[in-house]
Amino acid sequence: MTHPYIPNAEPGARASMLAAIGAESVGEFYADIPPDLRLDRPLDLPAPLVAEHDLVRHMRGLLDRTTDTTRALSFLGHGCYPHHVPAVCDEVNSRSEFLTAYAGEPYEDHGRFQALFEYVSMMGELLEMDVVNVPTYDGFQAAGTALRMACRYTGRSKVLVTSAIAADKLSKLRDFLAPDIEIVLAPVAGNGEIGEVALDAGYAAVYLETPNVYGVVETRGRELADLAHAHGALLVVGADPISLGVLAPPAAYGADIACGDIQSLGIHQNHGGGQAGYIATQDHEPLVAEFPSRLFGIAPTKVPGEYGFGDVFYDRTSFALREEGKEWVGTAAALWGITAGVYLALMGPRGMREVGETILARTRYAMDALKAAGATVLHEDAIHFREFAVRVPSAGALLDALRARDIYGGVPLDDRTLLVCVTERHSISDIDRLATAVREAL
Amino acid sequence: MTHPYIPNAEPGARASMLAAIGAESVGEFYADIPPDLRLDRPLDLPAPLVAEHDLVRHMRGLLDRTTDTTRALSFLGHGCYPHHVPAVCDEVNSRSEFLTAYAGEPYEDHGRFQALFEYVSMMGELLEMDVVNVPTYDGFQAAGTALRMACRYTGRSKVLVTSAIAADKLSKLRDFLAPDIEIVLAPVAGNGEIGEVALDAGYAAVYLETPNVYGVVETRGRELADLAHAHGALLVVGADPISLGVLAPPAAYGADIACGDIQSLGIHQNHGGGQAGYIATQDHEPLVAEFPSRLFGIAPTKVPGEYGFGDVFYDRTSFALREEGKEWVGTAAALWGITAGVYLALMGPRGMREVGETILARTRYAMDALKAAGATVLHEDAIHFREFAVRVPSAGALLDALRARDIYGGVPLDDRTLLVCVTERHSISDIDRLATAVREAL
Amino acid sequence: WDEPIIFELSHPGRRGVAVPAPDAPPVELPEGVRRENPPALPEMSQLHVLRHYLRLSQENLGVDLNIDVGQGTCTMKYSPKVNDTFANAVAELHPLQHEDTVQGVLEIYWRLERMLAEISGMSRVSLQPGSGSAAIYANIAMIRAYHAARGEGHRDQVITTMFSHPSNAACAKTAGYEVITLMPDADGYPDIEALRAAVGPRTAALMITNPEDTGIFNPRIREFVELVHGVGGLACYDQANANGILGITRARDAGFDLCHFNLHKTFSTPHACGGPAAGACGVAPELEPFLPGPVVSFDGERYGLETPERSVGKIRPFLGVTPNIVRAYAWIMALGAEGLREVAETAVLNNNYLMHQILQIPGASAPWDKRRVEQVRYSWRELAEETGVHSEEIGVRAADFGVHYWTSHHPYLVPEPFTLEPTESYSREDLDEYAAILAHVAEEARRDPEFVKGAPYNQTIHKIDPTALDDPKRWAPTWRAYVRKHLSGSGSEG
Amino acid sequence: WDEPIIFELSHPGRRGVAVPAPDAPPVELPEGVRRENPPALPEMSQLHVLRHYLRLSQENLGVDLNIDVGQGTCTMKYSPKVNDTFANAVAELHPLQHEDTVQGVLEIYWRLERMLAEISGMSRVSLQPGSGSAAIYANIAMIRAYHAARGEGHRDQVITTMFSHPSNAACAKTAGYEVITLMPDADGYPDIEALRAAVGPRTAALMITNPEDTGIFNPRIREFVELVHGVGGLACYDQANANGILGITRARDAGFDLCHFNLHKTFSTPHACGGPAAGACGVAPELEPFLPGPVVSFDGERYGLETPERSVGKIRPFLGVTPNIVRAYAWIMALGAEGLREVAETAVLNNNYLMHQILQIPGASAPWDKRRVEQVRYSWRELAEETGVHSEEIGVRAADFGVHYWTSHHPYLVPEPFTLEPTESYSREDLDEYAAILAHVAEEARRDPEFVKGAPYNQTIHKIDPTALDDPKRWAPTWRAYVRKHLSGSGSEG
Repeated sequence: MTHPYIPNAEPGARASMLAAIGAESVGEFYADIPPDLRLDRPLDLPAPLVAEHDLVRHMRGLLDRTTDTTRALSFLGHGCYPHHVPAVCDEVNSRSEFLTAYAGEPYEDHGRFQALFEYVSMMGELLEMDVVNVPTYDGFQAAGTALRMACRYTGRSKVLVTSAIAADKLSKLRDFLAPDIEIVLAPVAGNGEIGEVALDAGYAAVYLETPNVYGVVETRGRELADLAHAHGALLVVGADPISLGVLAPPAAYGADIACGDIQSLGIHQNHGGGQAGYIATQDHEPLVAEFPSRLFGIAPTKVPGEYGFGDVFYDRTSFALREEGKEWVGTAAALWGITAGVYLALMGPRGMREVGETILARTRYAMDALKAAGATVLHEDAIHFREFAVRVPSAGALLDALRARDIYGGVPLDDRTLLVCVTERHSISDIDRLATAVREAL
Repeated sequence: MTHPYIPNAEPGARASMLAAIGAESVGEFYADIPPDLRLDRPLDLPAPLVAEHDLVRHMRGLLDRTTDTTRALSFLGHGCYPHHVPAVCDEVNSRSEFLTAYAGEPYEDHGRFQALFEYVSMMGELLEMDVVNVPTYDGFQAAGTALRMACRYTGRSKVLVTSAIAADKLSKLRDFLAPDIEIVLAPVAGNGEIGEVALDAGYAAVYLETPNVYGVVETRGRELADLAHAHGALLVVGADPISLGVLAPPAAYGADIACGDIQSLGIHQNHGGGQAGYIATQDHEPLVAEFPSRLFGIAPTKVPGEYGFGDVFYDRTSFALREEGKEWVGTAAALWGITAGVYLALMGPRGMREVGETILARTRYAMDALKAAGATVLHEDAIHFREFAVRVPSAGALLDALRARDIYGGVPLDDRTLLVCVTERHSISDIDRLATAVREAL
Repeated sequence: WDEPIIFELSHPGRRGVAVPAPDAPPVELPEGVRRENPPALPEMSQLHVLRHYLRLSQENLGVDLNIDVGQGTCTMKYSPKVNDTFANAVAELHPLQHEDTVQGVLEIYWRLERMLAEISGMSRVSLQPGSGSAAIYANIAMIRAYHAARGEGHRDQVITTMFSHPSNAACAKTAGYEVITLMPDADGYPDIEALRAAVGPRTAALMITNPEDTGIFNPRIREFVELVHGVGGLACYDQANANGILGITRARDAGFDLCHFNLHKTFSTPHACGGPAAGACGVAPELEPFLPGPVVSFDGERYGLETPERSVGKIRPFLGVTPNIVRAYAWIMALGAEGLREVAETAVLNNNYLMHQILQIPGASAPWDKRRVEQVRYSWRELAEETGVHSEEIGVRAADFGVHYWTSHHPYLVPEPFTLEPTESYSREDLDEYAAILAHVAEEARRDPEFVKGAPYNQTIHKIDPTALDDPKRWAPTWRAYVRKHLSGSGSEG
Repeated sequence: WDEPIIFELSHPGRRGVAVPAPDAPPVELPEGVRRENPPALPEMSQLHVLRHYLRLSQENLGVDLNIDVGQGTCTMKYSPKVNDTFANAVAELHPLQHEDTVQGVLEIYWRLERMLAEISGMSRVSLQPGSGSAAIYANIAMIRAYHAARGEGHRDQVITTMFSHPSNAACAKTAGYEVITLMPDADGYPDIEALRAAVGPRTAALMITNPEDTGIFNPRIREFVELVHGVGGLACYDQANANGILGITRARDAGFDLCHFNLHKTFSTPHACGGPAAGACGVAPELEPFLPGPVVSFDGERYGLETPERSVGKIRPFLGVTPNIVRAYAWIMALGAEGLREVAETAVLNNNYLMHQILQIPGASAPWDKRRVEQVRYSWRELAEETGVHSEEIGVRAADFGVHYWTSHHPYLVPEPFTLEPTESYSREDLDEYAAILAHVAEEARRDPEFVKGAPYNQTIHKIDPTALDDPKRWAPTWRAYVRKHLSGSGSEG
């Protein structure tokens, strides 16, 4: 039987093509593979499910053995967030034309270029910065690259990194910066913000996040920018764009590079497969030169008034220069960039402000509710956006008890600390349900 | 707040448009509605869920209170069938361009015309008939119209209808043919096929179905065609197209009109919303003239070799002639026609034969299994396609017991008779599971 | 794309999807029952089927793609994408599942019924019909059953108006009625004197739209209803054009006994190339026993199904077009009472604004100097007289600019008609762009009529020769007919 | 469509989606923390956002729409639609859910890992990397950790070849290595003498593709591996070009210590305009302790997560790009061992058939007279010399006919290159059509070179002036930069 995915496996087509080429068998084309490298048996794989229905049954059997966050009440965040995804976002990113395209030219893939240009442009408005990359893999990669950019730009090899950062992200930074860049950790103050820091002329950058790993909004951005600049270093800020309808963008307090993950902008949690990273700077040529990612720009065509798009300053990249380019560039997360653009266009300035207000208010409500339920809320006086940490006798025991009530209560940061995430998807009654369950379980 | 669905509700737009028209308020445009007809209060409707997420939560709350046929093992058929729907069918019919289009001209909606022309053409191949309508509502309507066509064509007003037909369908036929056409019911023979029939010159048509309501394949088609023709009547056959890869098409044994429902061709059960009707004849002008539905045909354009499409013989329709047209035509089920076309193109001749063979074999297997489990299988010696009836002590009690095991065991035809449906979606182990449960429950 | 007919893409031996193997003993079929020749369906791999249809989809417009104000009477509006996700959630429900397993869907039916009852003022609503025309037919079936139940089966006439949808006339005829059609009077209203002359003991019902397809609201509608009631007839309201009057005026308040809505028009379910759609029949208490069955019942705790006592039976299989019921319900829930009124007012504002723009185009007119509610039937009479270019030709040329329009139903009482209904979904800029395109084409017609007549220039195909479509010797309603008549050389008719 | 930039469609006050109201007391933010000026995002209704992006989508190609054999090295193949439905089923899973609640997904990871281990001959596989380049980076990170763990941190050189993907060089450089690049010898193979000269005590690893992007399989690959092993280095196989050798030959059988696959190439996950993608790193036993964490474990009953002892840490957040893991798994399950071999053989047959057709076009050549596996880097050198038309220009003109191609990575060692990889998804007719289009354009180039250089003619836009994109004074990587530099009149650089 000819497989539905392989038209020319049909024996007649195969024979006629061989005849046209003048070959006896497909084996001839493999003549360069030495016999001792040939696999002399079929691969040992499960029997195929060629009938689509059989495959569907098999996959459904596997996928049904999961309980997702629409079937439980989830307060899990810590880098992947349950925001509402407007249906139009899914509609656009599931269009065959976008989903199955790759790397065409600005002509036949005009739509991709325009959609990505619009994405970076809307991010630019949100960030108040003029240069934003076509998405890199994720916020981890974005932070690593932002710090490498700062080092290349300043010619220095030491960075000060907030310790109010996810352990996994720090692991990635350590690996990624390992060969030549030293990471110095800045302490966390009692209020949950970055603590006192001391710089010297060896530092390329200060890196902080807001909201940070504890959901705390940093309030000393301007001070840290001034401090960094006074030492010839850059301020690099990791910021979640969904907060920027209400929180000041890093550029407003002097950050030189902003970076982060855009998963919160209209992209499902996808079991962690929805991450995509942004990096942004002002339009300062020497800093722009350090971007490894592709940058899309608008350009005139030979018809007056018509816009086209293309790569800005392509010769920075490893596509152009191999190891002489900046880091590397490959297939990263462009479709999520298009999706985030759709999200920002749907939300507009009002939607972004409102979602921020709602999250701020509900986060505070949840902190109060869990405190009343008997948990110890950490950094209670700080401003929290979307996340906060609570101290409990046993994080594992509490989570198990909550899970028995179909509640995913939070991400354990350690044996006694739980990170709780609240978004615009969580109604007041959802939060009350959590608080009640926590009270009962503690 | 401006509603996301109503751009010009934005007060600025509204004011500027009123100014452009020279009107003071929207109220002016309603001046023709007399005051005593005006509703003097707001409609009493539930508070709106303007935020998309709030709507999603509300709808999910309702829709979660259902248990569909992927979460239970369903043997329900009786006019709506659980066949496998290839993913490509859903992909095509969810394309915005098809889903939201309506009734454009053959130029800007060339794709719709071509897709529907291809659908009727593929149905024509399956049916071995030259004329197939753009889908009408459902198989009920198709049968009603087919019989009206036969009456108009012959100038007679009496039809012989098999009583091996679903009660609801007969109810529809009675209502639809009521004013001027007499329905005479033909008996069912002991083997489940249509019984002995006697005709006279008053009959416009003999109507039979294959497989019929009991899943029995009629084997005397040729004989009945000859009989009908001998009395100047037409043979009208209701046939499910999914059977026609293995069963002879009605035209092959002399049927004049074929009709039925195409839901089985790549369309989900949709809680009964996936029905669509086909009617087919040979290319015999006087009979073609009796179609009320639109017929799409291929036509040359002013560029040699180029195809276009358009309405064939439009002046038959009520769109053209109001009450002087044939019955009526309106918005029916075109998208399901396109979908069925995709299905037929995916399946091809081999797929249609194979799905038929698989259904035949599994139906027989299920009959044997249920017999072994203690049920009395009706019409056991007949050829069954997809459905068969069993006699049990209490259909209701058995169904309740099966439902407690997450099995939807069948459709009760009466207190003691259950109609069981088996398709290519039911594996042998599914059938064994049913048989085991039946044995335990009986 | 220059996409071939799908049969031309076939290659023997290929396939697009595989089928589960029987894994049970095969069944022997007797001669004459087994199909002899395999059907000549295309044989294609999956990607090639997909590509073909994706290309065809790109050769189609749709509300989502163009400024779709030109399909007047059709109420082309935005069908929210989120509602499609709800519709997809019922894809795998079987209509005959036990009621206990579909409580959520039954509740949606129940709640939507109550909403539409409130919007129309009627007491009960059937959501079974598959479209507006099917709902019209259902209403007529109920009218027939009602009169029959009262021993008044002799009433054999249905009165309708020329600017009501043709299905009112055609359904009445199909149901066995003689049809009397009221023509418009000099003011564009259905002629009330003609109605006075028509009503009598044979009158079964009046089937009327208001506003009619001209967009003109008939202020004497209650008089029409009373005239029919006066002779024992029923009054049935075709509310296909309800979009401009939601929350403003209600069918029952004007005395109607029955009405219907098109859920795919007013209530936003997608038009789907012409269905599946959905209709809703609202009735006054005296007609409740005749509703198509089943209807949803609610005992305060549990939803169930029941068939009214003297039900006309089935209009279509099962309960209704559930995916569209779900969509319509979600749409109303997203808007509420205030939102529906904003829909109506904005649709009317958009229509009057567009009319203001269109009437500035030389050669365009809107017959009868009346106010319009949610649509307008315009005329290119002047332009056609001046240039010889017909309305249809202008519409085809407009398609070259990415928009289109529909002329109107036959007969063309308004000469050289085109019917625009901008609904609430379009922005001012959309309306300006649309009017500008028509103004441009009208100008082209004046400058170079033959050029406009030769359109389209910018579409997948060029101007069609329609003569073959009405000639039995040449028409080809299927590819096999085409092959037989035009490619095989025999040319004989089957 | 002539679709404006989205900012031009904005109208103050409109919105595309509404947000749940806070319904809890608002939070006060201190000055400097609260945003002062609202971001200048577009304000549009939902339909208008949708319409804009649908129109843009129609201005894009994709595997599903065109004969996408022109993106050589990218393995453009059919990504089955049914697999998207499986991917969508994990949309609402959170990556840090308790293992008990995601057993089905962990099982898919586990099973896919075992399959890829069998396909490559390696012992364990990490599915964490987000793409092929990220997998290359992960492999280098493991190599670095491996040598460090053995006290051989002094090894600071990585050897690669010019026809391997640039990420091999760039990732090695990023990881701190000196990069040595082997050039092709006269036969088109990487120069083994150069390798001999390069290896030594500083050699950390060889990073090599085979077949290289030329489509030529290096028959001495085992010798390459052995040379590197001989000096204590590791051999790492970039299997981006595995599509033609599935089930034919395996990485481990040639002695490699590490390898990676691009799941979005060989294993059919969609390219998504350039990601999200997925990569898989396979390793031999001695490298298992260094795998990125976590990996999935299985105790015979339950699936869990564990981090290898000396793990290099995270390559990306969480476990991996799960939607693509699910797709790749489903794709292999639909094919099985026999199917994968058919994929390979058909891809190779298609490639050799297409090469046969292309080489009949005057002016086209395939440098080095060698057999090709699954792709070919061709050259228009002759045609360019004759006509002055460059390969890029021919590719742009081909787009006017609905297809396109990619030239190759820099540097253009093959002059005027174009790289075609027809994969198993395309039919003979597709290949014939593609070759016919190139033949036609080549003929055009001969007849009227300026015409071809002026292309495109049939696309949304016309030929771009690229100079503005490399000039810091004029480049505009965002709309705000464009407004500032080109529309506001100030023209100053920020």
